[in-house]
Amino acid sequence: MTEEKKKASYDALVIGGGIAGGEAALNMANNGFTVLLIEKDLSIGGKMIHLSKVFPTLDCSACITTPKVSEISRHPLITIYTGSEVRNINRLSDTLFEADIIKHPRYVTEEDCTGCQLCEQACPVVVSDQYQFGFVGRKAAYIPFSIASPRVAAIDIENCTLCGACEKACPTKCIDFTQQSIEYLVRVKTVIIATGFNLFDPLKIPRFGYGRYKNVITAMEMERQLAPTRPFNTVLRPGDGKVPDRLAYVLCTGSRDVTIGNPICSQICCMYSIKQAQLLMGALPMADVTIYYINIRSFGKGFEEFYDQAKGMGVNFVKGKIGLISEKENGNLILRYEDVNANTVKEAEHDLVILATGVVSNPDNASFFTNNSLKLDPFSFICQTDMLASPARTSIEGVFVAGTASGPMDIPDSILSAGAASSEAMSYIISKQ
Amino acid sequence: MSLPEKRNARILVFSTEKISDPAIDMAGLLKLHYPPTVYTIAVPCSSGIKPRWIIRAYEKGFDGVFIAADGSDCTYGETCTEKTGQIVSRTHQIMKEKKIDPARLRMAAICSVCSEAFVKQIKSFNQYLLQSLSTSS
Amino acid sequence: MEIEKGKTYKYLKEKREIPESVKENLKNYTRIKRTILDVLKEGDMTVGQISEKTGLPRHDVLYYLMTLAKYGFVQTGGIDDMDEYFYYKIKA
Amino acid sequence: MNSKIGVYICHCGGNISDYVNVEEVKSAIADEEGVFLAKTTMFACSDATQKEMVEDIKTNELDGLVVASCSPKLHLVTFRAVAERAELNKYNYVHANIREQVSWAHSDDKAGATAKAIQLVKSAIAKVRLAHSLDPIVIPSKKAVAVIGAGVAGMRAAIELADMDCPVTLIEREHFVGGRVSQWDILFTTNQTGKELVTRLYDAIISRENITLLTGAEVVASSGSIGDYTLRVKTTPRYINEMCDPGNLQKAIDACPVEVPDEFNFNITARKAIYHNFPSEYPQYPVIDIKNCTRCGECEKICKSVDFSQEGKLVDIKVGSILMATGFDPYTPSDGEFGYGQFGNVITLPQFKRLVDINDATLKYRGQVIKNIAYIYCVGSRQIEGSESSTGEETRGDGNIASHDISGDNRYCSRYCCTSVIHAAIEASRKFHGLNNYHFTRGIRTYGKQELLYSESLKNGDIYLQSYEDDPPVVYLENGDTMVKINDIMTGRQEVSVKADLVVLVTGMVPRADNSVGSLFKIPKGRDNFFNEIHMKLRPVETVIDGITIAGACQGPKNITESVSSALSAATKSFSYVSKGELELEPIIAVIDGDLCSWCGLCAEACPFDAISMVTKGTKEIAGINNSICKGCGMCLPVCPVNAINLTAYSDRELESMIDALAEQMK
Amino acid sequence: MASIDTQFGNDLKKFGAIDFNACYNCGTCTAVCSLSDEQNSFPREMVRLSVLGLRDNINASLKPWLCYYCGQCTTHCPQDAKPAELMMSLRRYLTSVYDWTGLGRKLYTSKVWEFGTIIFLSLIILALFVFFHGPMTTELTDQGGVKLNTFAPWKQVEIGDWIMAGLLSFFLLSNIFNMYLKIVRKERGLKIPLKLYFTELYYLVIHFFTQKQFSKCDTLETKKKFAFSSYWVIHWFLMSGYVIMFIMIVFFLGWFQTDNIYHWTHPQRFLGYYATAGLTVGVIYFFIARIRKKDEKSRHSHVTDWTFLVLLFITTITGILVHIFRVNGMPYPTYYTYVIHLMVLFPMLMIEVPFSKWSHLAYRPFAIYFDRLVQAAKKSV
Repeated sequence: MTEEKKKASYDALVIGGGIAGGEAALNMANNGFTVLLIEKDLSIGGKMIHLSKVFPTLDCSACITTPKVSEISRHPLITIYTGSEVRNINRLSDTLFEADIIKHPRYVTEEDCTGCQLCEQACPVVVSDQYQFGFVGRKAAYIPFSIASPRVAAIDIENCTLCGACEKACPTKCIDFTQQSIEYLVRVKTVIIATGFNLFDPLKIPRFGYGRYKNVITAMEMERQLAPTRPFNTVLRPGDGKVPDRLAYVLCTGSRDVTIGNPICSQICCMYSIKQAQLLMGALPMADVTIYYINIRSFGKGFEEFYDQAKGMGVNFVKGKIGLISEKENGNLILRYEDVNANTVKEAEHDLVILATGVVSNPDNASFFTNNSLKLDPFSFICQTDMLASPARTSIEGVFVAGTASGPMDIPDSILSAGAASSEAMSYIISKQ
Repeated sequence: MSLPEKRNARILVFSTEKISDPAIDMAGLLKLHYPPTVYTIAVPCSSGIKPRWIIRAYEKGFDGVFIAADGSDCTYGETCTEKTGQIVSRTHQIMKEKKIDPARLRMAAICSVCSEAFVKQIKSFNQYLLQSLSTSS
Repeated sequence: MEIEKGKTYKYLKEKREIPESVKENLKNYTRIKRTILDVLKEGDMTVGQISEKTGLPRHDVLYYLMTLAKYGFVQTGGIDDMDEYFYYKIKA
Repeated sequence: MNSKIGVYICHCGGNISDYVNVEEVKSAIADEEGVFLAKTTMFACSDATQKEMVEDIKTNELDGLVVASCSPKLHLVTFRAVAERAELNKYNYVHANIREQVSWAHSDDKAGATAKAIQLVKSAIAKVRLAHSLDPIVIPSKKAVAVIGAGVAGMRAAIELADMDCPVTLIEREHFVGGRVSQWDILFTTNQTGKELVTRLYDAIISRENITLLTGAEVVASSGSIGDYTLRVKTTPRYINEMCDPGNLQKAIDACPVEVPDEFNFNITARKAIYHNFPSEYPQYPVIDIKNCTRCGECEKICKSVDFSQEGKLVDIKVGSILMATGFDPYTPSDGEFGYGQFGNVITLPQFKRLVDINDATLKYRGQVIKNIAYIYCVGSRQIEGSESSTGEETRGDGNIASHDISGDNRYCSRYCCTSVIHAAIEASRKFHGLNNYHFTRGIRTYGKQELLYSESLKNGDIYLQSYEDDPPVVYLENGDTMVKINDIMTGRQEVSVKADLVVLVTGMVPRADNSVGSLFKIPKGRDNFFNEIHMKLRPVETVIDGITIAGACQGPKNITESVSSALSAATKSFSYVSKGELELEPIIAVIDGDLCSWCGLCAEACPFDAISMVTKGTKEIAGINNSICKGCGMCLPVCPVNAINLTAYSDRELESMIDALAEQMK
Repeated sequence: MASIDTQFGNDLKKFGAIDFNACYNCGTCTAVCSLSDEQNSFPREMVRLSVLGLRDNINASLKPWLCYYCGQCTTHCPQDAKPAELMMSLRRYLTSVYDWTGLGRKLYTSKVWEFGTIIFLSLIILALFVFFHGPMTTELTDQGGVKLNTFAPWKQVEIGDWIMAGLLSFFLLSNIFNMYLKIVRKERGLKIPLKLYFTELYYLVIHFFTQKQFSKCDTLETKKKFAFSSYWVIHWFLMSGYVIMFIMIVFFLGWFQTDNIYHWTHPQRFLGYYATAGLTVGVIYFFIARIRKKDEKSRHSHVTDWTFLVLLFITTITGILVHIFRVNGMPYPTYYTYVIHLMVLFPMLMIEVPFSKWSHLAYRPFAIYFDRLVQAAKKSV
């Protein structure tokens, strides 16, 4: 890396390469602005690229995401740093920010890697695959996942034994253990934060037994099982590989709940649970799927019809939140709940329980700015300071927010919000000129 | 029992550049094998395939033609599936007239990550073609 | 310092201590892989059967089986009479 | 016909060459017609090889390039760039995928893989032989956007476009801007009122020189396509020249003898034929409602700026793109639906909001003081088609029981109403003390942070009851009192009742009843009759009509924030159509053979984009392709009975030569 | 058809209910309750009835008496609607509903009435002693103890006890009869065979003495630590001490209020110590718990909770002091403390047993008994 490249200028810095950040970057680049896109993970595409199908149209998520992702990565005006983090952003003047960015070593020269996976075959180390939620293993030299972008190998240095097998196997000699972190000082006119959300950690609700009971999983874990690039090649319960036939969804896990500090509704869990239920009915025609809910929130375009469709397919909807989950010897689970319709407490046995975990804020949000403070809402989402007239505006002039960094949102709303953020960023740059 | 002359049927696949061709690519990526006598031509949209191209393939010696259609993911509009279906039925008509077994043309919607579905379809199509070839010869 | 391309691991090996846990993990995986493949030589088995033979917890058996399947050592066979558990076998 | 073709076959470091004998491939194709040079390379994509290719093309004056390597999804763009660097038109390059579709897919059969690779490369050579140089289609695009509808979405989009240095014409059918938002009092999440928000936006609009605001204006005709639309706009005069003295204006209004229901207040009050909606209404000139005016001349006597001589005008506006933000209508309950139009104290949510706004110390409706309010949810939303009154005993006959037959078929959820009514109830309770709010719901949907509002309302003591769609609440009369009863599922389906001074029907959003402008542009509608986007996630603000974007509630129910987000997105999209003053389109389009075509219209029917129309060529009527609309999908090709249509780069000759090449060894 | 009554909620707030309006009916509270079962599911139903103000349903419900306040429902309530505290206040409310005199309601909802009644009853005792006490002799018994029976002859005190016990029984039993009418007779058309009244009596007795339902009232946390709840052990200790003491005072006063000083293994002293220990440990435990507010069940205290604890505490302390002064031969302290003891004891019993907190000792087992009756009768039909 040469000195001058470490100091570069762009029109916009987009933090987060998920679907919102990508859309915002693309919008700006398509209108002639240069964009630097920073992604913490090894691949862009965010959470969406890992999903199975998306409601309410049931089109395949990867099919929507991958063309978009390749459009982003090929765009001449977009520069992407994956495996990189923004350490801080300093306002230099009214129209100029300076961002300190660190790119962590991948130990692979991205430009030379052809994605042939020979290093992966050669690597002897197997560790749990974070992209499959530990359902299978992966190598320490690996391509993150088959539709990753860039589709380039990386070395998991924490788990590497430095045996050199990958390096010997690599035909392009692109593996480079001498790589070190690179720091960039980048000057930009505007910043779009699209850092997305985290999923609620169900370990915080011990009475649901997540972590203790192997057959209690999160919906994101089920999402992987249903995706085309799934870990088991079919749906199996992780406790013992049984094909499940009585599945239960526990809605509002970590949402609408003051006891864990998140009183707001996550907005997406009802719909993704209904979607998964429909997909499960397709994948396991003999299975019963029950959704335990407080209120079904199918509010968006085509959502109510989608909910009706699930009812028509035989998905069982029970009004009542799950109170307790306990495990039987055979790995089945007993769910205790009040059937509000029947006005009585009941117990039901299921062989796989899926916790519909909610949306919580990404703690990175607050950490970027040194000489400006970014206002957050009580739930640590980024505060929209002029929510009605300028929904992407934040407490710092020239800094905009896109997607779920400002609160729970589904994919269409995230994309619209990214459109709003890029629009406001562009008009900001133009009007400041 | 004599060994059949060819072990696999020759199949021409019409794929679409944005949807089904990536799925066929991914089949390779996942090392899902299918007969190497399967050749792919990618076009923008499956509803733009002319019946004469398909007939040409039979005339030139292909045993089967498979249309890997866009299905509902088509970026050119919802009518794609319906129109591709019409092409298939029209071609079937011509095939009947030309005394070509209509079952030698198949179509299935292949989404951009439906690699397994593609391989499954091709394998079963290959089986069918081999069978019908051996019975007809 | 000029580092020979293709042998850069040696360079890092001098600078970086490999944690015991990483070495342990490698040994562990190699051992379990052998154990499971040995057991499967006796015939096709379900997760439960492998678990009984090896003493590994069922969820671990599933994890290793799926990993072995991913890297081409094992494949999924038929399903049992109750349509509950798949059999797994060594990949031909 | 290209005859100096260079072919490069990639080893991909073994990924290909381990299974495909690349040298065999090379020798097999080296003698193909037109092949000038054939090479194998370790990595075709490497910088060194790319430079080598450029050198080769330039020194040998190659006219065609074939690269056989990995999937074109990875490197099509790379090698197109190589061709362009060597000053070879990028469409003279053809890619053969021999990794994903050969070496990897057939790693179990090396001989088969090699054979397949040879055929694929030959087929690519066959195609490149026939390839032509193509240039992108460039059409001029006028840097101006028309925004139709000056509600909050339209106003916000107009401001955004103006700030991006793009001239905007903002066209509003009404005489006042602000749309629905101007009718609302305090808005959720900010403590701003709707009027304040509209005022802010209006001030922003008039301070921008590149926005032309037309009120009382309607688009009556449209022609052209993306980059070059012409809209014919008809304006209705206000009949007032300028603002007269406020005192005089009030006198003029008082003097007007005509009284008509005030639509601004959803007809719960009346207004005169000369009117404005509220004192700070924008534009601040009042207007004369000429349809209801009797021309008595009373106002003219008082206010000098009244001018009945004003006439409507027709203006033509030229723009490159159109942004539709025409909004929604609140659902109007049918007669007798939950007592609407049958009992005197049954009103809709919009009427209730106006009622709260216009009342001061005490909440009164038709002279009655209101204490107990029953809100009935999902009126006009989440309807099940054809489901009639489920409890047979209740008929409309005795007049004491409102039938609640749900005859509509708005199956969708209107999304905004739960939050809106809860917010209205909270605000009403804050303004008028001692109200009791009873919510007859179908399950509360205060999604996201709006949940906090529901919690607040519960803590305030509002009562929530719930039924399912098959057992809705019933409004009836008992001893002269209006009662609402429900089998509450949260109380074991016990039947409970409330005496209500006022029944508020929480009506949802429906598409605009008068949607002539949508029909004018032929914007497709979804199952719910709102305008339909191309793809909810990929292209959420674009319509299949190129150059026309949609924003706000004309696309489906949305709250203000969501409307504005979509308006800003649409503004970006519309801007990108016009920002460069021209549009570059892919040259892969349908081409008509004028000799064969005799215009049957089948191709025009098949085209999903309306790109084909009849043109006359000399004396003959033939099909004409609008190059700026055609997307090159090819849907028109197979329907032509005389095979008069071909797609550039996918012509019969090209396709058939490829098929022939693939089939070469079969006979 | 029932009519919604929002006033009920405001009324209930006077009995200590808070925040229950926040309930959004998810049912978590019912699901985490270890006492809730398919026949009797609570507390959500009670929260719901309270929000809607369906008095008739509430007045006829046994469910508040089946709850022993482990606090799990409140701990896990996602809306922080404090269902456990609502159940507690419903018990207070129902106590006042069963009480036909109307005094119960006044004592719960008005501090003036509560403290006025205590002072009034104390003054009666004081007056009785001022006018009728025996000689305040300083002469000691042979064993060196105070001659308490000279100052306050047990026969006369016993007469007072009997009058008090009669009053208590009258009020309590008539209230229980009122409860019976509201609950059992509410089931219109249900004929209860006379035999059942006797066969099901078993449940009344067993639940009165063991409070075994209470032992099942567990939090998820204590469940892990103990086989039964520690809270139940202490409460049972307190309850048994109280019952023993009550029986000794009312029925065996001559034996209990003796001038003799027995060896500590003598039943009179042993039982006395046991009862005192139960009362002391219990009272101090609950005092500390209510001050620390660490457990859910101790977090919210109605004014009557404190009054009761303070009265019980003073009674216990003065009782202990009377004993110490008496055996150590300190006549005047014995007499004065004795008077104070009765001045606190009398109002406490008069208020708490039929009209307030202590009535739950009777209402709970009766609730179970009535429930059994109704269930058994339904089964036999």
